[in-house]
Amino acid sequence: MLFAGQLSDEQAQFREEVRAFLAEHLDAGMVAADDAQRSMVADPERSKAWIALLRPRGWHAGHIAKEFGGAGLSPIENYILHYEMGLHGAPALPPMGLYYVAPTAIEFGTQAQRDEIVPRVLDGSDYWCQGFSEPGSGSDLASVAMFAERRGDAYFLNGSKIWTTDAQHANKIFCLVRTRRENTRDALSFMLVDMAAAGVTVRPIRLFSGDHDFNQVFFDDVEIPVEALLGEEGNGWAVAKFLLDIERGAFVFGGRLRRRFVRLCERAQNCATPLAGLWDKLAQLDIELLAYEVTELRLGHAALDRSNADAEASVVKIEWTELAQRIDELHIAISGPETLYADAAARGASTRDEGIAMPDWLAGYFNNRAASIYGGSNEVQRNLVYRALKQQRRR
Amino acid sequence: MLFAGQLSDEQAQFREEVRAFLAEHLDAGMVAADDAQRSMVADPERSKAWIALLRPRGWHAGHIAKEFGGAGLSPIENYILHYEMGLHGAPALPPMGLYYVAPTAIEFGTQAQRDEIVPRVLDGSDYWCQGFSEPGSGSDLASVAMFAERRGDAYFLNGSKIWTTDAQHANKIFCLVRTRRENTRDALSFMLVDMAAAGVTVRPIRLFSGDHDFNQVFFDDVEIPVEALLGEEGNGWAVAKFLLDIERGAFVFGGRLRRRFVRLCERAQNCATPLAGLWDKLAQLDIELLAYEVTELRLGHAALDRSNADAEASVVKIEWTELAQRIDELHIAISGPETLYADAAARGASTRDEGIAMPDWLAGYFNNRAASIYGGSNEVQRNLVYRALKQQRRR
Amino acid sequence: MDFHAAPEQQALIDSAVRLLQDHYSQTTSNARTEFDAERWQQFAELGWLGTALAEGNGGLGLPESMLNILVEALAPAAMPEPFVSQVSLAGYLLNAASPSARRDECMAKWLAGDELVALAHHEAREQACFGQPVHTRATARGDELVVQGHKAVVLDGGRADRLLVSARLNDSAAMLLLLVPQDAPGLEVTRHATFDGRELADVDLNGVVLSRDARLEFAEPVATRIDAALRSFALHLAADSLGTAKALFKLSHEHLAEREQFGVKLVEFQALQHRLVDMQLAITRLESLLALARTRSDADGVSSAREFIAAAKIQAGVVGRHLAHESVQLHGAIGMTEELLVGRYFKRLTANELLGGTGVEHLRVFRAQRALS
Amino acid sequence: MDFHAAPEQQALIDSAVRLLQDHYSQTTSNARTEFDAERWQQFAELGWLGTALAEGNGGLGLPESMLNILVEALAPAAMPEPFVSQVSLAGYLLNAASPSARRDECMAKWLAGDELVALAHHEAREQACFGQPVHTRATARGDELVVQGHKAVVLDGGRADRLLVSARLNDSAAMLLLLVPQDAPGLEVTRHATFDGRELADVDLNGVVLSRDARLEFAEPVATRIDAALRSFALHLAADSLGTAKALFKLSHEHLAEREQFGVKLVEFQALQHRLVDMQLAITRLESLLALARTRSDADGVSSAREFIAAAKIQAGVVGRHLAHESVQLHGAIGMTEELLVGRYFKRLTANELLGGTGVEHLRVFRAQRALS
Repeated sequence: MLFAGQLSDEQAQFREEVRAFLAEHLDAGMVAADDAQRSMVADPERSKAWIALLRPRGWHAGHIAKEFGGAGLSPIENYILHYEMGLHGAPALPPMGLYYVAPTAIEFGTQAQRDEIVPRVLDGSDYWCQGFSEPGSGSDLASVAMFAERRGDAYFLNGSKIWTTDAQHANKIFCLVRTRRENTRDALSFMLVDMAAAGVTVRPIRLFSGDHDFNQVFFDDVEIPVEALLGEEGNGWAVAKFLLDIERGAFVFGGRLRRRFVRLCERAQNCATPLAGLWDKLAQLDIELLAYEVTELRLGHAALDRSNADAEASVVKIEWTELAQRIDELHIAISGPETLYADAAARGASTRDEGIAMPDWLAGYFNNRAASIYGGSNEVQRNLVYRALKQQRRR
Repeated sequence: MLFAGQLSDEQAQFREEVRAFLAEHLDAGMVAADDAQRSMVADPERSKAWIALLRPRGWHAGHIAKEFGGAGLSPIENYILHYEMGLHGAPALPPMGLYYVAPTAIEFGTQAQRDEIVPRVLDGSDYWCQGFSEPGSGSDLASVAMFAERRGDAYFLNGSKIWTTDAQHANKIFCLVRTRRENTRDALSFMLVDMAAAGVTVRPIRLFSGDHDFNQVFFDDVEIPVEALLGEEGNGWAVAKFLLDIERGAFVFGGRLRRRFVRLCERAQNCATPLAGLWDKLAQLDIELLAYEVTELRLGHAALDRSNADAEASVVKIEWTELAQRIDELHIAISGPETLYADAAARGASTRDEGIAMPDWLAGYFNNRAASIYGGSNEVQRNLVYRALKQQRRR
Repeated sequence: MDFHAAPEQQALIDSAVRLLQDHYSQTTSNARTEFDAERWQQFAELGWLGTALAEGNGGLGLPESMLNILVEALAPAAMPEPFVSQVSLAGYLLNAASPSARRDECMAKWLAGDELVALAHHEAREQACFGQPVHTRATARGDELVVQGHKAVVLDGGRADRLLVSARLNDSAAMLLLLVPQDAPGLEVTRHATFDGRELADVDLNGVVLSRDARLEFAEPVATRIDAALRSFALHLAADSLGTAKALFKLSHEHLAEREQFGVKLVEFQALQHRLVDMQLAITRLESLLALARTRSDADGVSSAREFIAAAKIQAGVVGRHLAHESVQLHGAIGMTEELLVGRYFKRLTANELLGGTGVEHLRVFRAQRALS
Repeated sequence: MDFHAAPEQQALIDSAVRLLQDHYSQTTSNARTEFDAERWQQFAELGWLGTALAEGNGGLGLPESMLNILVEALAPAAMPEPFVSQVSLAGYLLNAASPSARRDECMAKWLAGDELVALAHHEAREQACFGQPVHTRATARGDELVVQGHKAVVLDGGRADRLLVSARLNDSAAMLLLLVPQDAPGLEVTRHATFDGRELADVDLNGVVLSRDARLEFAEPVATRIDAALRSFALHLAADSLGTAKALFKLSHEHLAEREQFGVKLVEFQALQHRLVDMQLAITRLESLLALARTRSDADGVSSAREFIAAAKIQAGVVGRHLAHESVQLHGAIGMTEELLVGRYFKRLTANELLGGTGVEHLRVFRAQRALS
């Protein structure tokens, strides 16, 4: 709806192609399971099945150039693809390999690394997780303490990473580690580690919903070959920065948010209790969601070349997370005491949903409070936006 | 309503006495004029007429001991008196003389000063204004720059004070001035100045509503006798602090706020446009107003002996100003386009209302934005509340 | 009009705090979630179950406000024991009922902590609030009553020894309150554990046969008394939320004061200080509304105080969400885990909002009482 | 789908900025409040009055979005000249009317900046919105029409040379739009200056006699066209609010960056930085909604874009209040005075919210269009 009259003929045709594809391949059970999923992050099994369907067109890697096995879509096409997938309830794709590792390997990898890493991400052989945060370091990546000591042709890793999504499913992890004791940025390096290596252990961290999204990963004298370095030793900060920058433009939340809002309105329409005052709130949410959809498009996707793209990514992050949380909150208000009952049908929609019995909308509400924390808390995002405003003022 | 079943028999009887008095003496024209007043501060003429009616009982100075000419009411009685006056639309009383100067003179004045100052405040001979803020000093009183140079038996004042309410009506001003060049607190002194003294000039500062509440007062080598010092030279900070502390417990906003809310509801009930969603907002306001009424009573009046009274005064200040502003804001939403018309009848309800033609509720909305700025901005108040929370935590 | 805790109030608070320290100090949010019979016995021995019951009924005869203060003091436990629902629903109704052999026996066992009693009144999951129709029927058959119907959102319905079931007599509008033992033939109770460690049940009554003396008698209409019990429940839930919100505030302040980022204690950031202040202001608002609701409930009874209870319950929801959201946010990722009490309090606050009438429902009550329309 | 300003858009913006710098740079909020005929002539010469008028009608033939961008660029002037109301009400309707001697003459004078034209449509002060009944009657009498009725909230009604008066023909439902000269006998116009320097009027038509050719003809029903003009007005008011909000943001940021308290620049306080960020986020939201409303208005016409115009107008009210309140607060006492532009912008934003349908009204429209109930 957002695009009527706004798309070029080619873009409109592409959207039709996407819609036709979704109508044909997206089965109702898959959609229902995704809607009922309690966790915020992609389900490994369902996303695998969905990727298998997308792979013939390369749409599981729309942003990756054709020469590397992706579809090589333009930013707008990629946006259309992901907006439509989100709107129609397609399973979310696991981002670590597709969005982070593959493009970073293409940018920084040796030819040998590219040849090994990229195909294995695209064909699903490798499932990656991220090793950035450490206990006590929060959003302050420069304080990374995990140490990689060079002995001969190998590094030996000691330390631990925390808030690692999907470490229980992944066979690979990329880590920001310290290769020198100095507290400078060039003391950091970027390494690729096999989760099966001796000395790697995973401790689950349960959310207060009981669900299992995150882990702590311990490294006890884990030996890895020097070839596991991505980029030069001491260049880890640049690699990590590149990887984090990908986030802008890689994710499209508009379609998924719109879907959640539509489902919320359906629930409100079928609600037994009178909700007079809530419809005004729903209308205000709808308006802000419309605003978000345009913002996401113009800041995140139509404007990738802009100079203050960092701040714009922060704006998008703040806006989608806070909108999503407000949608979730209204869901509780609309559902009322029924929320106290566990909905048995909704359990186990993801292999990560192991928690306390409760309806999906409630678990979603709880788990999604993390949205404004992970990937740099919204407080940090506000600091970043302010930094850009300050620079703008000086110009 | 707040007190049903909560008052002692004596207190209940006192309230009946107040109500009977108001029913007898508060005439409708006076009330209508007060309701229509655009300015936030007391009207000199109307308050004078009202004080004349209160004086036989000493209720214009309920908080001042009988020996000094007041009514010597208990804090609760004083609260009841002012709550009821506010609720029934009695003219507000000008605070500078009654609430600030008289109690401060009683505390710090010599016998001669007490004898001269207090009766002249209570009988209305003197009308005081306040000289604390200076251009550029904001809420930071320690940075006061106005200098009083001692030459013989006199001080010579040079500098200026700003945001002085009612300087255009007052015949006296009390000032915090610097008597030594050092930047320490004991360089400050507290002085009482005659506005008629040579070298005093007043420049009106118009609000953007065009109304005239504030002034800048210039002192050009103004000569005052050493007897004009209240407290010792160098003791100005303590005197000023005492004076500002009086604010807590001296003001009762609950009754006035409740009156404004009731008038807002009446307006909503007589409104032509359908306001479905607004009634929920009115209900939420009513709830927070109830909370405020209790908070004002328990923090500001029933608990004067508490150790963190400063922070509690800040809580009261934040709460009443932000509530008042929300009431004003809803008034606009309820009145709609009618607000664009100036209501001729409402003009000139105070001698300070000189501004641009507009309805009283709109001018009130504009002028009342200052409520969260003056007397220490709400940002400063939040800093003060935090300081108390910090101390509480350490205990 | 004294807002300081009176000595007897302080004594009650102190004993609650001691119990919490001895038996409820947990560091993980999913610690004990099972009902502990020993604890319940202790509540009985301390006289807490009978706090607001008449002395003639074996209670302490204290005003509703004292019970409310106790509930607030116990809140940091986020306990699995159903103290709030038992004292305000079962306790309130047993106390209000006229003496009879059945009622006296039931109350004695309840007061001794030997038995639990659950109110089975609501009939639809989505409408667990005030003034909903009761379709359950009790048909007189000789000396017996035959009960047919369905109940929902029955707190403690599974673990209770007896249920207090509301029903219409024959086809009349008259409402009855019937004591039904858990093992009565034809009674089917489906237990549901709630996400915050409480327990509720759906109840089917398929021709449950009761003797006539299963009927509790009241000096006033039964519907009025049930309504009052629900108001009392709402009042105490608001106190539970206040105590929980205060506990969250304390945890959050401690966390910010201890944790460093970029070499600075988090609490030194002014933006976070102001957010703590806004949390405190919200708590102060709820404290004031609860003080008002307490005073008015003591003075005029919970039914007359319904508008003030509604105000407190609505604000408890608003403040509860505010404190829950901010506490998690200020804690960061660790606040999302089950390792801290934060999540446990979050869940408790969420459940409190859904029980005893939601904000939407109480706003309807409030607006009607205050003629805001 | 390019969100950067296109070259022709940028040219328009640049010329607006130049004019502001030359003629509107004021430091006191109550500077010039009188209509300046010279300025108006300049608008005409620059072609601005005809921005969205068809080329055949002497306009530039640019889309509605270009006019909207111009309005946003001119907003920092908070000008007393009634640019927004003239181009969106008078301009829109004259452009839409079928050619006729009367209309052509009127439009030529209007386009040349020699005459102003005001739409007199609303009939009650409190209901200046959409779909309100029109009671004004035009009765056919021979070759003439006799008009009887009352109009309210007529923007520019006092200073306009002619009024566009909506009326029902005889007792039918058919609506007419009549060109009424300011000096017509029986026309009584009561001027009111608004608090933000605009002008509106109440208008009485006491048997005003018009010749038949006073009637403007339209290819579509008159009511549809008037409704569209009101939507266009709302769209441009939202742009005026956006431009004003941006100007306030800039002033506030400058103020905080320059002003010191306790020896520190105010802008160094993190709490204030975050508040600036929240102001910027609000502006971004409004920018996005306006971008949407512009695109949809160009693509499908303002009537079809009504839900998006409603969204933009509602958000303009929300964002306008937010920016106005925060700007005053961040400026402190000086922000309350007439010495800065802050107050002037505050008043303009407040008036914008009240004109062209309030938030309450547009929310009704939005909910109906989006089936949110």
